[in-house]
Amino acid sequence: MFSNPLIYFVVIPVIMLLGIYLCRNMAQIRAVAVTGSLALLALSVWLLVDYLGLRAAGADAPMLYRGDWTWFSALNIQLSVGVDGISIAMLLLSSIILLTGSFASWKINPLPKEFFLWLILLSIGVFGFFISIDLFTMFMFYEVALIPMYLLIGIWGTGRKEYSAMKLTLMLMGGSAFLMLSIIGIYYNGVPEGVERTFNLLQIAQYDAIPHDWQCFLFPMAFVGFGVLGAMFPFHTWSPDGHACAPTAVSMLHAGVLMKLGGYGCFRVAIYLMPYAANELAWIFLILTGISVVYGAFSACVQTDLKYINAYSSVSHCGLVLFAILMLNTTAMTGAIMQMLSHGLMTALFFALIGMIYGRTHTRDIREMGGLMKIMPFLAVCYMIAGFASLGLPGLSGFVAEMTIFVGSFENTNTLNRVFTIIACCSIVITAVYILRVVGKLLLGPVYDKHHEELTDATWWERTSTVTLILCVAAIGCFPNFFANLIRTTFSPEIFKVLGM
Amino acid sequence: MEPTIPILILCLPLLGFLVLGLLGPKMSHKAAGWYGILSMGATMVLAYITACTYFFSGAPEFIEGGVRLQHVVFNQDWLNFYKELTIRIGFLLDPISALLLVVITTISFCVHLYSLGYMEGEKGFQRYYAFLQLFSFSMLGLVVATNIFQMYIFWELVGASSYLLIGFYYQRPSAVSASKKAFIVTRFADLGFLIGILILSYFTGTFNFTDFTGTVLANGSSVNDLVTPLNVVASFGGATFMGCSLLTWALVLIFMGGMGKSAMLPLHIWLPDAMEGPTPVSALIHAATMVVAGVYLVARLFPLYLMEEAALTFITVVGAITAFYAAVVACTQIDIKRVLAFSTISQIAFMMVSLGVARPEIHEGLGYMASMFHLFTHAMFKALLFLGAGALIHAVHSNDYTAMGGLRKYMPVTHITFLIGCLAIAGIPPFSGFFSKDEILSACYENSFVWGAWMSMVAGLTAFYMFRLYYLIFWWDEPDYGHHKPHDAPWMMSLPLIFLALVSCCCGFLHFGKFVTWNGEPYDIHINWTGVAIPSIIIAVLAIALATVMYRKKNDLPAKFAKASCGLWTAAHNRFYWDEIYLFITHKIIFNGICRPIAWFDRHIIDGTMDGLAWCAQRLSVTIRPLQSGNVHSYVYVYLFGALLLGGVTAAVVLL
Amino acid sequence: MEILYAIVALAIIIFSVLTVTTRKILRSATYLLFTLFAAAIVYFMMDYEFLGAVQIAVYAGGIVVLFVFSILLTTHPGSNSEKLANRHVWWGILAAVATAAVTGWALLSRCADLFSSKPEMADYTMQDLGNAMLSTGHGGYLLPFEAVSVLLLACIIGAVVVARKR
Amino acid sequence: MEIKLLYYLVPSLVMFCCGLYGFLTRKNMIAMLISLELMLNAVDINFTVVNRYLFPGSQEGMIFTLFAIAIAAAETALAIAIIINLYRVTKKVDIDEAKQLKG
Repeated sequence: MFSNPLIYFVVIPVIMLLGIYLCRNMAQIRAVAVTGSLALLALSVWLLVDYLGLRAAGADAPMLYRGDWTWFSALNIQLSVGVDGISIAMLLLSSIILLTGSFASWKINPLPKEFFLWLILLSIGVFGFFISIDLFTMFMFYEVALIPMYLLIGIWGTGRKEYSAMKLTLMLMGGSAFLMLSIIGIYYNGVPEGVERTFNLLQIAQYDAIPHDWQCFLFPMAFVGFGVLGAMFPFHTWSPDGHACAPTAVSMLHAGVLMKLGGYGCFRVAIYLMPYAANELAWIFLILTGISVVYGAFSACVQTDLKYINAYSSVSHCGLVLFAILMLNTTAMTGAIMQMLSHGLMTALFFALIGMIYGRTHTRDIREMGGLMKIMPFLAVCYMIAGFASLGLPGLSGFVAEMTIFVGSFENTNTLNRVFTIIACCSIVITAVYILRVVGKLLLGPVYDKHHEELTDATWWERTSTVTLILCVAAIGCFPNFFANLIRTTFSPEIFKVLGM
Repeated sequence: MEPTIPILILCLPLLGFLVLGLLGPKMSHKAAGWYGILSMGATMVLAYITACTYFFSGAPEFIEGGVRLQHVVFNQDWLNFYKELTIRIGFLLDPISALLLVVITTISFCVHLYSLGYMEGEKGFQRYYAFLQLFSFSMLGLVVATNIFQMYIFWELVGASSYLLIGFYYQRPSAVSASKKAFIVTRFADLGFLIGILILSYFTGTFNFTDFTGTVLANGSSVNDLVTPLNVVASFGGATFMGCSLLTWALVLIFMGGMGKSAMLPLHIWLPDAMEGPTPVSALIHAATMVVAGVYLVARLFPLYLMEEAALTFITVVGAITAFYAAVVACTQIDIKRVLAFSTISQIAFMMVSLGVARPEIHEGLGYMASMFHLFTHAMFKALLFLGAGALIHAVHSNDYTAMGGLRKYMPVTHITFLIGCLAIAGIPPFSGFFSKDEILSACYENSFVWGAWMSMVAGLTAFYMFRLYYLIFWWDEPDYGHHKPHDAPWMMSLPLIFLALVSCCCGFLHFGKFVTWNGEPYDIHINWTGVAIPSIIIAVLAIALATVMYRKKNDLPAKFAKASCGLWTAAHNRFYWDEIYLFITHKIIFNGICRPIAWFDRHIIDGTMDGLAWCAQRLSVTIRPLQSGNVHSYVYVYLFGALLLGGVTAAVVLL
Repeated sequence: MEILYAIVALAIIIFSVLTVTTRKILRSATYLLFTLFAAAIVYFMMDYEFLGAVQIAVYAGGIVVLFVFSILLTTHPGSNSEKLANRHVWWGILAAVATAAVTGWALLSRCADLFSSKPEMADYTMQDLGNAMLSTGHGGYLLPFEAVSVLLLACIIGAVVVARKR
Repeated sequence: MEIKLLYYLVPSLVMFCCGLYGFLTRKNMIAMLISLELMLNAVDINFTVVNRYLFPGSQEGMIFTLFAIAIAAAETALAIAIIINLYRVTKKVDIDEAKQLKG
């Protein structure tokens, strides 16, 4: 079992948990958190390199590094692991954000030890989700990722934290109820007569035995279940409140990684396993996600709380992810994954910066701030870069992702898809409006509050955190083909049946 | 051609941006400035070498049988979508890109040099140079684009660097809002551009310009089967949308991007406000280079536009209206930079009209050549005018002509160079503007008399407002300058002025038709003295004479005239209330009419529904809580009732 | 036998009615004792001697004594239990009659079995019972036996904990 | 006259209904417990009688009754402990006093 490298994505956080449990002071906690996340980052980079090597050497299985270990034989539940390019990209994203999140919560107060314990428990869920290919195990890790969120927001949050934490948890739990239902449905219908039932994604996809009516019933369940986490309209309202109240590192992880679980699940479970229903019912969700793209952007235009602006922009961007997934063609789906990466990085950057600004000014209301460029140039420049990434400036990650999505979506000859593509395109203008509004009000212009003039610029750990994220954003923006090729292999008609329809 | 020099042309400014941006704060002003100037100078030399090689070497990859070819120097895959649809970063060399390379690097170099004096001691000096380098990089990348998506990429980058430079004085709220406006308006236009690209690329299956325009590549092959624009038309298969063919839609939408960048009528409002940036920036970006990107875009796709008369007509109409509108408004502005800004809009509209009226059957596509010619001369004399205005502003510390007057005595160099600029733009021979404008008017008259007459009128207005400005600055009445009399600028500011003035004087004599034509075939310029040139000179002279009468000495003629115009003057002074209309649309309709209701809807309806569900669950639990009263008797009764009911039902089922 | 049956049946009916109708709680416990004795006699008549003995020992000997003690502990001697509200009585009678009706109908619907007579039964010795209690498999009750013993233990501890003086 | 199965069932039914009536009408918890015992006993009688008449070959009914008696004893002991404890707090043994599960 321990010869499989993937298992260490769960083992390392468990060791981190143990280490943090034994820690006595803040310095030790930081050391454990940073070392552990660096180890995870190193592991994911190594995995990426090794994976590319294997692929270059001609490995053509849909998933590599496969491993299965039964843990409940009565229902044939296994801990099955395996990754493809997309999972590796997601693992890389998660470890980067965990690392930067650790830096961002350098001075977390109170109860630092408990905070990191829950944070790392959450990351176990995330990593476990991305490596598993057994539906049940996947679901289990998904729940592991959700629950710590409640405590992290409820205890370390700000503002109406109890309300937000409760709302977030209940809505996501509601989503996972649908999900559970669909997973059970898939389990009972996923194999032909006389074959042992299985939760294994690859086997179910291979059998392709889910009857048509069942697909039409289960697909919406699964899609809505994951869509809630992916902030799909109209199930997105946990996102603004939740993000606004969460502490910095949690916002980063949540918007950066956890919301990606939604998009990832949508294609990996809903579309991958139920191609016929996906083909038939995609239009319903296309309309919803299309609305979410524009709606989130418009809502962000009038918010005054920095975190609310960013939360609504996440609704818009994550809407674009689901939107592109539903286009059901290689290009758009590749774009969706790139958008997931891009949005994960830049929204983490945003939330980190907002946390840093809030830590200094003690307000997040843009009406009460102004001219921060003069006071804290480093943070302001980083914020501007994040803003540019968000509004899709070429050379940063947002542009390549959005363009791939738009070109891919337009490839679809269906009139409805075309119309919604054009509507979604409009979001690039609205995004520019709200980003520049914030930048203009918050960073530029005269200093609003004279007390702010004494504030200091970023400390070294804050610089580390932001620079890492900016470098990643720029890397995707400058060398998109590398990432696109990593992702594209998965979306071939041989693997995704729906693409051939 | 070896790709080394082209790569260096793109990389030097990018490197300059990175070095100045990252290390700038540690550099001294002088070091940063000279680094920027040297980097740009090197780029300029390399661009000259490239252009000269292209035009004069006569190598078979550039010219074949007298026809100039498009040459792809290098083309690197950047992002592959599907099939042939790949974004590449490349370097396309053809007459117009070579021309623009020269123009951009020259003006950029002048501006770099000039800024050393103009921006002296400003806070953020290194940042300024870094942004200039970024802009130069983006603009160069734009003009050498081998495919329409590369163009879009750099188009966006140009917009962003323009945003950064307009908002250079970031603590000034007006600069911040101007930069925001510029970015958002052009972004809106880019939306059209993007959709146009999507439509075009979907049907043709390619992004490459060489495929669209059907020019045969040097090695005799093309990437696709689509070798002529006719095939592009064929690939659309006659698809129509709302009565127009989809190709027309695509082309018009792409032109919309051009309208945004080139400030054509409904989307022109950002350009006057963009004058909030430092004046050299206005000279570089908002007069000479970026704003002609729209013209360049249409010129790049010209063979495709020829396939759709409707799109060309649209361009002509938009251009003609804009030219007239901007000229009228320019007559009434007080801020000298705004006068120049509106004059820029008007001149770019000239180029657009010229492209719009160009047809291959009329004088071998004279309009195309004329447009590019005017682009070239205009870049020179308008940069000259802006830099001159910068020197004036530097001297009197105000943008308004009311603070100036009689300056010819104090600033002779600026006076002479400014006058040359004015003569050039007014179209007085032998200055360069005469030649290019004459070609444009010829092209218009060849197409139809209406356009010709209309544009001649606009040309007259041009001469009038430029000389109005000239007289108001250098003659009119001398205000009280106090102890610090204005004086000429230092040498690094004067040198670019003199250089550009010289270029404006003599570049009209270039045989432009030898270099730039729509299909690469050289063509001889004939000046139609009797039909077009003489009348237009007469119009210009008359306009200048009128300006002389009205503005040479201080008098009350202008005030009377303004009063007599029954509101026209006020309306023009307020730019015909376009800004107010936009403010109404954005604030009242979009902001208050869409965004706020959506935010309200989200907070109250959607969120309210979710909270309502929670409330219902709570109410339900409160309602059914009394059932769990702790009263054993009630439990027993309920239980008994259930049991008996079950028994009763069983009985009924069995009995019946 | 028939006479014995008549006495037992009458005792059961009369004493159970008296148990629930008397207003003095101590009397109620006493009538319960008689009912339980009657039930024990039924077990003897069914040839389940051991069961009858258990009934007398545990119920009559243990539980009723427990009742009496608790009654003495919690009520003042001689006091009547509360007067029952008419409404309650009528609801109770209604429920009882309805139950009797439904159950009676259930009985009658199986009338074929109801009138079967008592068959012969092989003698069931204590040894058989002991074997059944301590064996597993079919006819073995080791698991419930153990479960009950654990339950009893738990009850003892629980009773001690609950009733303990603080 | 032979004693039929029904003859035993009728008294036990009466006993059960009396128990039910008592349980429903009494407020004194001890009286309720007594009624409960009545019902339990009625059921026990049914088990044994039916076992004896219909399935003389097997002893499940009897053993079940045995267990039922044991459990009833345990249950009564616990219930009386609770009642006495409650009495200590409220000085009453009425069921109305015991609506809340805290002292």
